[in-house]
Amino acid sequence: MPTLSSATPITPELIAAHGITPQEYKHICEILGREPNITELGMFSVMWSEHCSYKNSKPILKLFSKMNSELPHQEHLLVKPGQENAGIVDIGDGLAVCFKIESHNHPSAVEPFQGAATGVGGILRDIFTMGARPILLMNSLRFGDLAQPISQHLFRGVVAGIAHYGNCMGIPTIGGDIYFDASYEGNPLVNAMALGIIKKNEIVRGAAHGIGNPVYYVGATTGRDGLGGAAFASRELTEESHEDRPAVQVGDPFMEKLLMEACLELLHTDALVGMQDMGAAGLTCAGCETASRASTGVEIDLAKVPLRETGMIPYEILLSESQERMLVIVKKGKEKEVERIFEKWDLHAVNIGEVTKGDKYRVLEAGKIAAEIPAKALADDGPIYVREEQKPAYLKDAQKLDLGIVKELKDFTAVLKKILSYPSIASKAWVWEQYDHMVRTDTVFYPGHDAALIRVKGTQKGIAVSTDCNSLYVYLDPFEGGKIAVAEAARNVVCSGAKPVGVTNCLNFGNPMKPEIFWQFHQAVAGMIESCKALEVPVTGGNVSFYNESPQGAIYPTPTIGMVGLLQNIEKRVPSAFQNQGDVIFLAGETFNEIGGSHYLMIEHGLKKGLPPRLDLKREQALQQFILAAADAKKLSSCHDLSEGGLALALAECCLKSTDDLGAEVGDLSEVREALRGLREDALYFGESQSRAVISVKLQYRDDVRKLAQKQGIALYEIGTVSGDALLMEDRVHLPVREMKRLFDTTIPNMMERSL
Amino acid sequence: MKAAVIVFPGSNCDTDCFHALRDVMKVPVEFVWHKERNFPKVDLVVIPGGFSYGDYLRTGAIARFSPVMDAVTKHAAGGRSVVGICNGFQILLEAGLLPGAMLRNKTLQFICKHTWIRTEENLTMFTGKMEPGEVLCVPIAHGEGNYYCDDDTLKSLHDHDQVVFRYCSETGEVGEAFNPNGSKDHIAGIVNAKKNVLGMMPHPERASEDLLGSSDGRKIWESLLNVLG
Amino acid sequence: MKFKARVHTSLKKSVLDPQGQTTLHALETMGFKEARSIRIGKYFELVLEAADRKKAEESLHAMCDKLLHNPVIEEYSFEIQEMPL
Amino acid sequence: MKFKARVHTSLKKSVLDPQGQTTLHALETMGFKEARSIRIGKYFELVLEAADRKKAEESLHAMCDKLLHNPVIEEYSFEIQEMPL
Ligand SMILES: Nc1ncnc2c1ncn2[C@@H]1O[C@H](COP(=O)(O)OP(=O)(O)O)[C@@H](O)[C@H]1O
Ligand SMILES: [Mg+2]
Repeated sequence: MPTLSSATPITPELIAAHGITPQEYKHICEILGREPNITELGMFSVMWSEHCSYKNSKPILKLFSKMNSELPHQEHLLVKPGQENAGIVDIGDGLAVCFKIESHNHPSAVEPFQGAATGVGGILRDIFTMGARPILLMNSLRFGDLAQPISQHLFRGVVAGIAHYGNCMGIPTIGGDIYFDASYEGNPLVNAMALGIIKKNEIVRGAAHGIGNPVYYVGATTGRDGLGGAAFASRELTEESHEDRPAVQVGDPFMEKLLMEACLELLHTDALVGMQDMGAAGLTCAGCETASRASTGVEIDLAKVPLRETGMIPYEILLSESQERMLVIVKKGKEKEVERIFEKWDLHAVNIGEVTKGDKYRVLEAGKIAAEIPAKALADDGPIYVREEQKPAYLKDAQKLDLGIVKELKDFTAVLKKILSYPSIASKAWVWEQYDHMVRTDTVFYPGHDAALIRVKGTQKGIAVSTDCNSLYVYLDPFEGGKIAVAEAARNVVCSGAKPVGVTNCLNFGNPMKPEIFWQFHQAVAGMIESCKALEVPVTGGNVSFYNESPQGAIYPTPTIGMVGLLQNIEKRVPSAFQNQGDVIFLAGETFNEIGGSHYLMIEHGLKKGLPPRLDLKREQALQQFILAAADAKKLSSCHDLSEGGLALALAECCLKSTDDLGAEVGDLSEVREALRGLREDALYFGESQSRAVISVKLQYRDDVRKLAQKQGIALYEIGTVSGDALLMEDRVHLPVREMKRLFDTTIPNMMERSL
Repeated sequence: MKAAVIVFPGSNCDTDCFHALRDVMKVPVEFVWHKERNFPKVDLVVIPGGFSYGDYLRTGAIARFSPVMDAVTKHAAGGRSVVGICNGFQILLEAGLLPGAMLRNKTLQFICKHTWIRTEENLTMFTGKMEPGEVLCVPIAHGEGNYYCDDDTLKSLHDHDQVVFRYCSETGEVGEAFNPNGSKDHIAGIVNAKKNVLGMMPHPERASEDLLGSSDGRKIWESLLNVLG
Repeated sequence: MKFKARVHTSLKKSVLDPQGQTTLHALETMGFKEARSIRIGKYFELVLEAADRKKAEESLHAMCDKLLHNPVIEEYSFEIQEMPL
Repeated sequence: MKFKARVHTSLKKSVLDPQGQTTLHALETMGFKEARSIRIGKYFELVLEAADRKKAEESLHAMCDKLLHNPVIEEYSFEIQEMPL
C-alpha cells in the first residue's frame, strides 16, 4: 500500500485500491452528503468488505433465518444469526449455550502458527463478549496432501498455534475434524469453534445504549497489525499475498486470558451496558456496530487510544486489527468500579469517548473531527449483491461413475489396512495430545469419539459437540453434500446420546464472483437447510469465507458444520467404542450400492468420482430417534455412526478405540446382503450409505433394542458379537486389533517425524 | 483440613483444584489472589497449574515474584503443606522451594494425556494412603515438564527419599518408553527435604472423579485428609 | 575449517512482542524502573564446518532462511568467527 | 543516559538441550551436513536508563540474576552500549 496521510486526496485509483466500486462510491457520497475523506474511505472499505458486510452472501444466508422461523420451539433460540457476535440457545435450568465457528484461513496460509492462534483468540472473544464463559474449543482443519512438505509445515504450525492459544487460555480443545486433500494445497482451512455457557438472564449485548455513557477501550495497544485484514480475507491467495506479510498479527493469549476474566467479572457489577470485541475492522467495526445496534451515536477520541507504534494516522488506528482489544460501554457514574476491576487484572482501561444522541459514529483526533459517518449506514447498509449462478461444467463428468470399471478386489483385509493408514482417516492423537483437552475438568468424552462430551457442573447435563464436512461429497453434489454435512454432524452428536439443539456453520468457498462457485454456495446452503428443517435444529450463526482459491483453483466447497447437542442426563451418555466381551453387535440402517464419492473409491481406485450417497431424511430422522430412545432407556453399550470407510472401518474403529483391545466376530452379513438385490461386496464392506450406525448391546437388551428399532421402522441387523482380540468379518477380513492400532496410531506421527 | 488455592494471572487450573477439594473431597477451600500478602491460616496451599504470566520468559519465572509467594514461603517454613501442580511445580522450582528446574519436553511439543506414575515414597503426608510402588493413572498437560537437576542434587533427592513419583508403565515398569517428557530419572514429582512441599507435573485434580476417566488422584487428597484431618 | 557462529533472531520492529512486554512489566513491578523496553528473541550458538569464511556465511544464511528464523515475523543477524584447531 | 544492552542466556554445557538437538537433526535432514552443533538460548534487546555505564551494568546484572536467567540451568552474558541522544 502506498504511504497515506490524512490529507491524501481521493482519486479513482485510490477508491479502486480499496475494493470499492464506482457505484458503491456514489452511494457513500449520498450517505455522507459529501465526498469522504481518506479515513472515511478506509472505514467504508473494511465495513463493506465481504468479510464484514456479507455483501455477496446475505441473500443466501437469509434462507437460514427463514428456515429458523418455521421450526417448532422458537423460544429456545435466544440470540439469532446476524443479531450479535454469536448465537445463543436455551438449555434449561436457567442456562444457555453460546457458540460460533469462524475461519482464519488466509492468515494461517501466510503464517500458520500465529494465523491459527489468533483465529482461536478471535472466536473466544466472540463468546465472552456475550457474557458467556467459554468452556470448550473445537477446530476443523483442511490441508493439502500430507506427503507434501508444505502441508506438513502448515499442519504442524496450525496445530501448534491452536494449542498455544487454547492451552494458555485454559479452555479445553476437545475435538474437531481434519482432512488432507490436494484441493486445499496452497489454501488450507482453519475453522475454529468455541462454546460458552451463560445464565439466561446475564446475556450481554454489543450495543451502546444510554446517551452519555462512557465508552472504554481495554486490552492490548493498537499497532499496525493486520492493516486491511478484513480486506485481506476477502481476496484470493496469489503469489503477491506474500507481500501482504507485514500484516501478520501476533496473538497474546495471556492478555486475552486477563481480558476474559476481567470482562466476566464485570458481569457481576451493575456497571456494564454493552461489550464488543475488536476483531476484523477493529475500532471501526466495534464503534459503528455498537451504535447501530442501539440506534445511538458513538463518539471517540483517537488521541486517547493506547498506541504501540509512533506516527500512526487515524486511518491506521481505525483499521488496525491488533488482537486482544475490547470496547466496553459502561454506566455513567460507575467508571471507578469498572476501572478497579481492570486494574486488578493489570489491564489498562481508557475512557475514549461516549454514547451520543443521534446516529453518527464520530471520530475525533485531539478535538478535531477525523471521520463522521451514520453508524447504521456503515454497519448495516453495505451493498448487497445477488450474484449470478451457473451449474458448473465439471459436475457432468465428475458424477459419472461406471460401476462396471470398478473392479472388486479380493483381499478386503489389505483394503482395510490401507484405509486405516490413510491420513484423513488415521488417528489424530498427534494433534489432540498437543491440545489440553482436559482442563476445566469437564471433558467426559475425549477427542476420538464421534462427538466430544462435556459435563455441566452443578447440573446433570452434558453438551456434545461435533464438527464435520465431507467436502468431496459437496464437490460432487453440493445440495446432497450440504444435506449430509448437517445430518452427519447431527448423527455424531446423537450417537453419544445427545439431542441436537443448534448448528453453527462456516461456509468455506471459492470466489463468489464466479457463477459456478456461487451455484455451489447456494446449493450447499439449500441442502443444509433441508436437513436442519427435517431434524429440527436451528442455525444459530456462523461465518462465510470466500475466495479460498490458489493458483490451482478453488478448494472443494466446504460448509463446515458445528453441531451442538444436549444430553439431559450425563449418566445416559453412550461411548463410540465397544465396551464388553460378548455384547451383541447390530448394524442399524440400510445399505445400498453406494460407492460414489467414497474414501474406498478414492484410496483403493484413485477415483474421486460418482454421485455421493443419497440421504433420505425420513430414514435419518428415524435412525436418530431410535438411537436417542435406546440411549435414553440405557440399552446401548456403544454406538458409532458409519461414514468414510463404511461398515468395515466403523467396526475397526469400535475395536481399536476400546480400552482393552476388544475384537469383533462378524460371522454373517448375509441378512444385510440379501436386503438389497445385487449389492456389491465392496459397497457392503466399504460403501458410505447414509443413516447407519453400529451399536453394541448387552445380550439381555437384544430384544428391547429390536423393539425400539421396529417402532421407528429402522432395519436392524444382528451381525456379530464383541469377542476375541481381532476383527473378523466373514472370511474376508481378519485383522488383529493390535495391528489395526499400529497402523491407525503411527501414520501421522511417522509422516510428521520427518519434518520440523 | 482447610485449603487455599492461589490464583495468579494466567492460572487456569485454579477452579479445577477448587472443585476437586470443595465439591469432591468436601474440604473447605478458598481462592487467594496473588497480590495478597497474607492469607488466613490454612493447612494446605495449592499452587495450581496453568500459564501464569503466559509462561513468558520461563514457566513460573515471573509468578514467583508475586507478593503472595512470601506468605507461601512462610507457610511452608512453618511446616504446613504446599502442593504445586504443573505450573505450580514450576513456580516452586523458580522460587527455590524445591530443587531443580524445568526444560522443554524432549518432543518439543505440549503433551496432554493420561500417564502412569509409580509411588516411590509413601511415607509423606501426600502419599500415606498409597502402597509402596502403587501405580496411579493421572493425566499430564504441559510443554515444559522435563525435570532437570544436577547429579549431586539427584543423589541427594534419592538419599533423602524426596523422589515421590516417577513415570512408569501401567504395570509399574520404569523406563524411557514410559517417560513422556524426558525428565531426569523419569521424575514426575518430588518433595522438599522437610517433606511438606510437593511439586508434581501430573494433575491429581483431573483424576479425582470416575466420570473423568480416573479417580486415582484422589489418593493424594485422601492422604492429606488423613494427616490433616 | 571450523567456525563458530552466534545467530540472533528477533521479532521485526512492527510485530507485537507479548513476551517482551510482560517481562518489562515484571521488571518494573520488581522495582527495575530503569528498564525502558525489552524485545525477546532467540540466540543460537552454532559450530559449522566450511572451506572458508565466505562459504560458512553462505551456509549460515541458507540455514537462517530455511529453518532458524521465520521470515514472516522475524529478522536475523549473525557473527562468525574461525575456531582455533 | 540511555543504554542499549544485548543479553544472551543459554543452557549450561552440562544441561541437555533438546531443542538444539532437534534443530541440528532437522538441519542435517535438510542437507546442511556442515552443521556440527547447536545450542539454543534467548536473546534480549534491552533499553535502560542509567547514570553511567557502571550503574547500567550493575542494574543489568541484577535483572539477570533475579529474573532473566535461571542459574540452575542457564548462564548469561551481555554487551552494553551507550545510545546516542
Ligand atoms: N454461514 C452463516 N450462517 C448463519 N449466520 C451467519 C453465517 N455467517 C455469518 N453469520 C452471522 O452473521 C453475523 C456476523 O458475523 P461476523 O461478521 O462473522 O461476526 P464478527 O463480527 O463477530 O466476526 C453473526 O451473527 C453470524 O453468526
Ligand atoms: Mg465479533
